[in-house]
Amino acid sequence: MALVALLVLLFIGVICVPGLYFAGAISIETVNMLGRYLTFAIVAVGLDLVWGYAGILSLCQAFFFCLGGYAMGMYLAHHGGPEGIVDANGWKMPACLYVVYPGGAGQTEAEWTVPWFWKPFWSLPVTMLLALLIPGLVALVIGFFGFRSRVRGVYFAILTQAITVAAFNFFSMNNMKFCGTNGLTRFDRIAGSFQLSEPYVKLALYVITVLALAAVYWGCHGLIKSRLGRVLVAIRDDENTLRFSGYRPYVYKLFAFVLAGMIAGLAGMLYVPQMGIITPFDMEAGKSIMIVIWVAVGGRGTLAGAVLGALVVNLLYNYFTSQHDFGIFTWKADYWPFVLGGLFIGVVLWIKGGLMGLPGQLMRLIKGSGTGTASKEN
Amino acid sequence: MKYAMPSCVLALLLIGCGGEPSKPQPTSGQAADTVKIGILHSLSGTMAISETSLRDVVLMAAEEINAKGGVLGKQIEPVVVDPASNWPLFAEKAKQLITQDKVAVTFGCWTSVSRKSCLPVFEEYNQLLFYPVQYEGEEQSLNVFYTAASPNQQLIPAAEYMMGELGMKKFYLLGTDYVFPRTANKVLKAFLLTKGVPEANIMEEYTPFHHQDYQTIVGKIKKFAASGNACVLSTINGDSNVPFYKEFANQGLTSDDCPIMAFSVAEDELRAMDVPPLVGHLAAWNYFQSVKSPGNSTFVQAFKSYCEKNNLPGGTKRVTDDPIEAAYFGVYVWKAAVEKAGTFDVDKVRQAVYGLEFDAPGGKKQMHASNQHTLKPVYVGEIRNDGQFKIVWESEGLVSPDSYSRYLHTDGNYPKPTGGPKKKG
Amino acid sequence: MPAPNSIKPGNQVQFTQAERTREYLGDDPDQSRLWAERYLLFVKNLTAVFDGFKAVDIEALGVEHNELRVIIGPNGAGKTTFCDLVSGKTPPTTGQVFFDRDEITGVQEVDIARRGIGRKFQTPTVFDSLTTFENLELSLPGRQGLWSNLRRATTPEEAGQIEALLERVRLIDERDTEASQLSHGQRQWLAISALILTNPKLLLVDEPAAGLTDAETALTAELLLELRADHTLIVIEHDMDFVRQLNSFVTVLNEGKILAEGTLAELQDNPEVIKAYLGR
Amino acid sequence: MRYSLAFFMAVVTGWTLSQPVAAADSSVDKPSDAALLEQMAKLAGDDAALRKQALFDLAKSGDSRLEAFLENYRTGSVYLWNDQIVVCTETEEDEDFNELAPLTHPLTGEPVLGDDGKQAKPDVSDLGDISPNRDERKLAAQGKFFLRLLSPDAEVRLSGAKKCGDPPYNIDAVELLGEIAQKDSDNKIRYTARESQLLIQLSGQLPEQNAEERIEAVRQLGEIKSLRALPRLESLLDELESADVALAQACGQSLATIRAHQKTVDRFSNVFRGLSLGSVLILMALGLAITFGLMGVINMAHGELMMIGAYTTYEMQLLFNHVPEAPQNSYYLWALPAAFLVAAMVGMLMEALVVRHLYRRPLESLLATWGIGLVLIQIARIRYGDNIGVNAPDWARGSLEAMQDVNLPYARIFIMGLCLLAVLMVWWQMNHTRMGLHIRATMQSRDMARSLGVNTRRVDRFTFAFGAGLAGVAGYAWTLIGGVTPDMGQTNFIVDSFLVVVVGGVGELLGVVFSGLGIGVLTKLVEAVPWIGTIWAKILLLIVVVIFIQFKPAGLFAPKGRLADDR
Repeated sequence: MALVALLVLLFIGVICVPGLYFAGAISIETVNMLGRYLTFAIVAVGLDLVWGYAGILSLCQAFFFCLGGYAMGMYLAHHGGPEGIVDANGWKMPACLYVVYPGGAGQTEAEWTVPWFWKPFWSLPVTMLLALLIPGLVALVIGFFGFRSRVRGVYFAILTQAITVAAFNFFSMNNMKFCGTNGLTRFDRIAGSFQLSEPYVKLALYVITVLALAAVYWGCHGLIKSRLGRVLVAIRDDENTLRFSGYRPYVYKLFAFVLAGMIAGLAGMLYVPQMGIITPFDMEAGKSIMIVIWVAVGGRGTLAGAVLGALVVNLLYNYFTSQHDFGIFTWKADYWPFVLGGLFIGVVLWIKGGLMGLPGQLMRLIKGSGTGTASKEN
Repeated sequence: MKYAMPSCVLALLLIGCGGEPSKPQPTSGQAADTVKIGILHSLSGTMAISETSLRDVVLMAAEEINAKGGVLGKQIEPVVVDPASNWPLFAEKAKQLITQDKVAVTFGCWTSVSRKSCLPVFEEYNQLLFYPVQYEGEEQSLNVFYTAASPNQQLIPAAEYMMGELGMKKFYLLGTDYVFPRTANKVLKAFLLTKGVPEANIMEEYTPFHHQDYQTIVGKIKKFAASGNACVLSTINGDSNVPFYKEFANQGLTSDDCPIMAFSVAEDELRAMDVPPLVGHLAAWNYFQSVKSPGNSTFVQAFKSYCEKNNLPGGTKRVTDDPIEAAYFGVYVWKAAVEKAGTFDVDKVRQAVYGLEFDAPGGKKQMHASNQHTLKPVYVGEIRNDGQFKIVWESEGLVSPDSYSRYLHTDGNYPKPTGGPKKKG
Repeated sequence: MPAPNSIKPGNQVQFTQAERTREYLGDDPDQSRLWAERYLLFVKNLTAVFDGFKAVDIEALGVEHNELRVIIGPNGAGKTTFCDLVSGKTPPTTGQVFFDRDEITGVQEVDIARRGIGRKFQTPTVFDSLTTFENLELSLPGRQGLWSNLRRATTPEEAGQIEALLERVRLIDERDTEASQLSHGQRQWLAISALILTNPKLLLVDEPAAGLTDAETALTAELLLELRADHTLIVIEHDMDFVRQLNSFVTVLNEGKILAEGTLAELQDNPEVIKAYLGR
Repeated sequence: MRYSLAFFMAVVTGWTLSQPVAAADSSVDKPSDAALLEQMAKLAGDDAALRKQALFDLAKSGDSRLEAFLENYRTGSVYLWNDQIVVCTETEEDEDFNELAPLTHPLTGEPVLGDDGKQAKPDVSDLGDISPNRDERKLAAQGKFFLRLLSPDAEVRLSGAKKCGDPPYNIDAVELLGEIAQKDSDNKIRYTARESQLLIQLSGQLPEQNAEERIEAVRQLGEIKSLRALPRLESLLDELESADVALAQACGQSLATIRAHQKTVDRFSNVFRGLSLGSVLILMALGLAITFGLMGVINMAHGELMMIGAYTTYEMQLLFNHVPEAPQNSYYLWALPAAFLVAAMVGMLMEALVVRHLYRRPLESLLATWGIGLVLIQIARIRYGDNIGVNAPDWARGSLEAMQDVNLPYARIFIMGLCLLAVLMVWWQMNHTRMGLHIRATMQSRDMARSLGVNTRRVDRFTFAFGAGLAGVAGYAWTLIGGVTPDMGQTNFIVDSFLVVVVGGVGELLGVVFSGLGIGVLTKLVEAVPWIGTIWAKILLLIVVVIFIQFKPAGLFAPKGRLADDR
């Protein structure tokens, strides 16, 4: 089943979509957009691992995503934008940093220097490593303290949300030299001389994303099918009992949480070169909730559901935020909340197990035994 | 009946997946007798508060132009999208407008970050964006025309007014912590220092986005203003303004005690406020609804009746303000440039815009000959009881825009403009 | 004083409550050490207070190696709380718990479990989303660490061990059924099986017969008696028939205190016990 | 002439001339209207000195109608028309786009009649421009404040008393201020007038003022603990350095007194601000404590229910036709039950259509209620747009001076009271009514309650509606201090509300009260530290909350004992 899903993903992702592109049926921007949505799918898979399987509702996945994204963004900002701007020490000044440089009034440009924490992100391998390590490390710290003191359920959700809000405020500050609210932008090329605006680079990034998603998917699948996966499910079902069986649930939770954090970092790292900008708003409180919603819509506790949910919700969001003329009536762009809001309500009320539960639901409907499926009347 | 809702949801899903958003448009936007223009303003989310009015006024301008025969004989067909105050979505929608809808030009954005987000798209495809909101400057892209103020067209005159006319000696620079206030205050501080205001008389304070509790800050301002010659230069953004002004009035401070000069509060924002306690506070803009000029009252009336006719919220109570005017005349600038160039070709239109003189609702204005910005008059207005501004000062003639502030780049080295025609194929 | 290793199953020297208390409460460290060797589990001065309410107040209680101890008592007598205190779920307000020669007061429940105290809860706690087999997989001894779970799948020997146990508790047909689909009795057995599989030194079994049919109850009793051969058990029970089947030394708790101890036959004539059970 | 030209000279150019100032006795001989108009006419003259003289005379006339005139003059709305001084504040446009100026009388403000007996509306170009130069504008402003001293309206008088003592100092007002400081019926005005008088003396701009008098002023300012004197004394001390030892010493002493007073004021204000923020937080969280804490529904639409309360208040304002010019203050009282009921009704609908299916699936309630929130926001946006203003009732404007220099805004006091009331109501509802008993029973064990004959469906619906109604009340109160936008819930409330409830301990009313107050007071105390500021205060507070949850993983008032794991 999972293998089938993986093959479908690879078939559509690596063969169909590029095929359609080369056949001229879809534009490179569509491919690029799909690439971005697939990075969302990667985060969703990570969240599904911790939430769907281990039952940890984390509201800081968007933060981890941004950590990976910022790492990549700093690399790209280093190598993009107008050339020739260097700081007093001869280090190349990233354009976005130059524009919002928070030097005090009267300070001359000669005093504007690239901060030390930007410098490791000059090299791509180091950046890629850090884009995984930093979210992992942050997740480790959050998880260590959170799980040790047995913060659970909604409490953990609120704790992580508080951290995300704090991080948002932190990254928004000009003084922190992360380019403030304008974020990192003005990217140009990646890995030496590949121009990000070139179609073949976009296509390559897309294919890399598909492969990364496939790898993450397969890795998580393997994990879930292993004994460890069953321990995670047991933690979700009843953490206490597990503890009386001699397990230390926090070790497992920590493992899953750090892994999910790194997966989110990977997604962010792949997202930024395809998007062209990363801002603190990508880690607003609402964004993390959206990730939870993708998973829930697709079907919590199924990895394929996470992928599906992320894609469906984002495609719908993209589609309905434009104006459409259907002949009979004109769809106005600002009516999109009705569709998405309706979708969220509908999935919860009528489709048990999200979109992944839909086929089963339909089967039951056809068989005629599907009355009162999801909603237990009180 | 029982399955009506699930099937509706299913149907929606099918529409969503079936109508693959990026399938190529068979017909080009400039076919036959219409020309498409993109409108890229948030209609939902936090920025909708400001941006919906801009969509309305651009649609109105398009309607007016169509009624008079269109541009180069073509009717304008506006394409409205909703980037939903979501910055990445701005870039996405910009791509969609350019590559799918093949618009000839785009009008849009409010926040700097939204502009920064879609700027690479406009540069990559060498398309034009008309940006109608005052911002922090420090940018000059050949693919953007900035129809609102650069910092020297708003901040400096306002600070001069506070020092000269009102004899203020102490300045409380208060803003929301994002790039415009930070840069604006940097410019202001540099300016004030050159004018001999001692550093101790300048306070700088920032609040997070959507900050709502201004008790402590107003308390600080009260202390600061006890000397009787202090003012606030406010770059507070969006929904934080209401609680700030309310708290200011409630703690017993008036414009006599400590006037607030705002750079982000215009008539439209005043509609959301309890105005009587605010009378006498100030704002600096390049246009007020109360500006006396030949075209203004027609414009104001037209906007009100447009809102009424289209059942937009507010109806005839709607007001015009600086960004609304800038968004409105942006459409006309584009039209004039297209007609001057005789083509929709972006590179030719761009050349035609340079130095273009035109009549805006607020009077005669001119596009800068090279730096993408607009020459505009500067006004200082005092809030009146009816939510309008009484103009108490105006610049002599048009003020020329600086894309890069001379107060920040003391060595006079400005970066080169970005974007523009593609060098290769 | 008999040497600890001379103690054989079924060869316990039963003390009266008064004797026990006197012996334990001495503060002599040597004495304590000796008692720790004699008893697998003993507690002294143990209290648990919730919002001023004393749920448990036991001066002293000891369970010897390979003993099967039954604790009975009316509702709210503190039986389950006693289990909580021993298994580390709730930290005691005062007092000490010794297990297998070491003090385990304040030790985390995981570590207590790893030292060899297994526990079955009052309501059978099984992992609903896992199958019967998977539930038991988690209880395999020595497989609680993260690495051992990551590195190795369940070995065929381990699987065989599980299947043998399933056979014995008549759950083999439900091997791949999700636990949420099992009947109440099956869940009880699954929980007991999981407990057995971990092979602990001391089993705390909280109401194993609740909700079982007579036949199932009998099997459970049989199972527990079998376990007595190489484990120590504390069984908390309500069902007097079941207690009778176990035929073991009984402690009666009431209002958190030890009311009486002895064989069931002795206790049935104890007026205080009768009062506690009936006089409510 | 009882006043001298020195007034302007002092104001405009600093002190040069000197002349003793006669006692201000304004009420005796007010100049006639004709005399005033004559003075006004001089403003159109060419002689700058005469114009100043005229302005000066007008200011000294003591006629409070002139305040409006001077303001119009200052902002350039005064014109010469047919040798007559007229005022035109707003021009009109006729069909031919001619700009016409409806004229009003400079003193009375009544329309100036033209030949046809209607209000004269000459073309703008026919008006003679007499707009003032910068010095004259300043002088007009000064004159305006001086006139205010003579106003019958206490508030206007107060503002005049205050402004006369601010730079550029209105030295000619010293005598009049002294008189007001003695005689005025209003305590506050007397204090302010005295303060201003002393401040003018302190400024050193008074003619013929000896050093002792200045020292005396410094001493007295310390005595009355004048906060307005604080920055001026500080800068004076800086200027003096070691020039004038006696004055510097006096300054030092007064500064010490005033700073001590400032400290008290700060401490008191900070605590009040904290309590006030705390009550806002409690109000925000109270409804959520019921829908989430008690019922376990992760109600992401909680903020939108508050939004509905706020919009209901707006609707009530429209219904009662309340506008600042013609206040209908009672609307605000009626809006309270309205906000509660409307929000409760929306809550009831939510419960009946969606939430009731989700009691056993709390995490999915997050998804559904987020969807409901999205829909509610966009409905409000399409119906109302983003920019609507709720005008506070008159009694919620301004502030109460609880002690010298400590101003407690009425709006905040009202909200604190409302918060107290709401908490008491919830407590009563939960603990002293039959419904409350049923609610508690249902929430603890739905099945058990049902078997005891409780109609749990009804209880659920009621409970959810009650929580929603409380959210509506919070939104209603919010209109006094904050803005009303469709997405106010998502941007401002939802994170904070959950934070308060979770820190307090889910399901504990008392916990919400304590955590709300705790977070409020802590925020304000941290914010007040000069080197921290608002943003770091917010970040620090979140960190404190995170650490707090470390030590109290189940909140302030966590359930204990065996119950603890049931959640």
